[in-house]
Amino acid sequence: METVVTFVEMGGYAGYIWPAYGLSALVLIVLLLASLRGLRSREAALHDLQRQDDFAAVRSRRRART
Amino acid sequence: MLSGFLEVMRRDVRLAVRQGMDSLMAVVFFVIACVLFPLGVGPEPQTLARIASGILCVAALLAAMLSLERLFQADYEDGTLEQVALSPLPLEAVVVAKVAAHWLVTGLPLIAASPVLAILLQLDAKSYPALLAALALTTPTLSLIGAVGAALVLGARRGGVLLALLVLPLYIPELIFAVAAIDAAGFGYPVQPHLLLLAGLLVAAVVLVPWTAAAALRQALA
Amino acid sequence: MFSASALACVRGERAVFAGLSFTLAPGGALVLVGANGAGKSSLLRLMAGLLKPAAGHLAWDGADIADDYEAHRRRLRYVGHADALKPALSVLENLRSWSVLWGGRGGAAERAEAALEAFGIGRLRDVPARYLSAGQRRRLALSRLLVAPAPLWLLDEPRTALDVDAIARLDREVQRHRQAGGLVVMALHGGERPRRPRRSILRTRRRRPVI
Amino acid sequence: MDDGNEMSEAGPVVRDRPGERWGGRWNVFNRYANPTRFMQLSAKLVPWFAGATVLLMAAGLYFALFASPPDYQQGESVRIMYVHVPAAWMAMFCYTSMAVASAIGLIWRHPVAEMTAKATAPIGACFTFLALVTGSLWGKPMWGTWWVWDARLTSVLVLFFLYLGYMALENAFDDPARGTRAAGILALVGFVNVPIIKFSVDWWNTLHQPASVVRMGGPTIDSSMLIPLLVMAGAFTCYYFWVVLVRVRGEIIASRIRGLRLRQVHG
Repeated sequence: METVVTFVEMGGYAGYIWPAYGLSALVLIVLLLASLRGLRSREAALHDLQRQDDFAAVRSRRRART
Repeated sequence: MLSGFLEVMRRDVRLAVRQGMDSLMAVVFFVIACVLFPLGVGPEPQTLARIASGILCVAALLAAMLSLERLFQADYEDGTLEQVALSPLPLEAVVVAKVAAHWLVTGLPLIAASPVLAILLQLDAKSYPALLAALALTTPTLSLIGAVGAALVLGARRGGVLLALLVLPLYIPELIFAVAAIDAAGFGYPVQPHLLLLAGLLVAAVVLVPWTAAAALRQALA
Repeated sequence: MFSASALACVRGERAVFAGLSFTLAPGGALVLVGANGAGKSSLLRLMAGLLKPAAGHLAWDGADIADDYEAHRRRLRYVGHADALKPALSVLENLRSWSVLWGGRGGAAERAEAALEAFGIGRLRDVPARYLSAGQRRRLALSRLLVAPAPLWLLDEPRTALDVDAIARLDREVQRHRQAGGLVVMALHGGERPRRPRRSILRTRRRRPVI
Repeated sequence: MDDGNEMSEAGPVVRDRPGERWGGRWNVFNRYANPTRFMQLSAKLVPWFAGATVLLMAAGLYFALFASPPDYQQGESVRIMYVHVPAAWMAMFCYTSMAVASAIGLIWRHPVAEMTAKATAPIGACFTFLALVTGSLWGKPMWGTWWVWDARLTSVLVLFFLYLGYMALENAFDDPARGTRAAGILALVGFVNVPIIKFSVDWWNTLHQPASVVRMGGPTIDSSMLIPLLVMAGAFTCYYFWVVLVRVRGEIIASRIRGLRLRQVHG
């Protein structure tokens, strides 16, 4: 228990070290998640568009035949 | 070729003279910005004398930057830029001609106004030659670097603010060496090394800027 | 001889046209017709070298213009949508600048005045351009064609805002230019029809060509 | 013309074959760069970089927080160095990659390079921001103040502004291709200027040397500190490649979406 406390206290520098690590983790994780989410949503949007597009292509081909 | 170069320059100067107030605006801004500082930091001569060089250089830099926004904008909007780009004169030469004209109508008045403002700001009398020399070497470089920024923001939304964001970080070396030169003169140190650095930056800008700005203009026209 | 082979143009990320070819001999004219957005202006800007083709080549006497844009610029005059006038300068001052740029200092003012006369605005020479009407501005822009000789004229909807007299003057100058062996490429705007049907017409159309 | 110039008529203008999913741009530049191939390659690489990042980060944190000794002068606060210094390295690294990618994009019109430059900017800006903030958090206990106008801090601050300028210019145009080209030129201009700015700031700093500054990062560094530093730097580098691949994939898909949308509008 005591070792945990001394570890967390960081020789009195806890107020500087933990914010530095915490903020770094926060920024890097947020950037990563934002990038991944951007990719996901674009993939989904592309998927939808391609389906519409294929549908439209099929329809126009069918119309051309009749 | 030379006649075309001079013609572009002469036309810009003539336009600036016809539209008198537009180019005076930079000087007026310079004066007002400098006058605000004593009101902000207090009128004590010692304080002012200490920071006068910095105020003058920062204000001159901002004034030069503000006037640059229109450097290519008007020509871009009215079609002159594409006509000039199609003329036999290389676009690099057009950039130099326009920057030279811009310096004549804004840089020179800034230099001319600076001694008066230096008096108002209690600048040490020993520093005056250094002030003029530093501004004479700095303002052309400011115009040149700014020309790249002005060419890059053509057609952008919020061009003015964007130009400041792009160009001000690039102005830092100019500011540092100009203030260092003026301060060195005030403290009685040699001024020459600072001025040589400013001259070196000017030479580098003269070599690199026309080429870069012309590339930026081409992609703006494409 | 000005020719294009398999020219393609991409604006933004959109293919405007592709696979476009033509050949234009001395004295020839090419009229571009097509709907808005069909790429008439883009084609003219490609021909001027302001845009780079996404594929294909433009060649002058067999040499790709991309090899020497500077030489290409010397042989063309381009009149686009914008008139490229400075309102604060007089009509003659406006034109004299271009006259110097293209033809050198010697006789620049005389050439400019002759060009103004040809388009019927000689009497306006000392009037600041800000007072001109749209048609007069257009005439002034077209006067640039005449300040120094150049074999290739690229005109983007040149008749916009012109009155009957000005159109006649333009047609006369185009005719004179072609008789001297010059080439003209002209875009007409939507409603306009080329007056002589035998002229070569290049329709820039997306998808199917409708001729 | 009336005299009968030969002239072939304009053919069908947009190639409208089913296989071509997205606009003309890719078809035209296929010979230079193939985003499809990049998509395949990056799909394979992403998991590896993700795994490497997690492993190296875990090892780095273990070394940085547990296994390394406190500094004899700075005490435990030296542990901030293990994020601060790698972040500062990455700030430089990202700017360099951005400039190189921009140059490739401008010269060879390589679309993947353009997208890499665009995707790198926010990552570099984040690392620069972290370098500044962790530097400030380290400076408070060491120098007794959150910020000193130290040459390094000032240069990093300027670098941060350069990133902001790049991203602002990139986003300032309605035509994305236009923004990428303009920002690419800016990245190169900035790249040439970074050494000049660094030099000028050093010069300025020697003129205005603040008396109380303890110089950071002494001349020698013990291996017990070097290991966590290098491991963390490796973790950050892998993180960069991971995120940049993800972002470039996103850019490629976005351009496919734009192509499809344009086709909807223009037929």
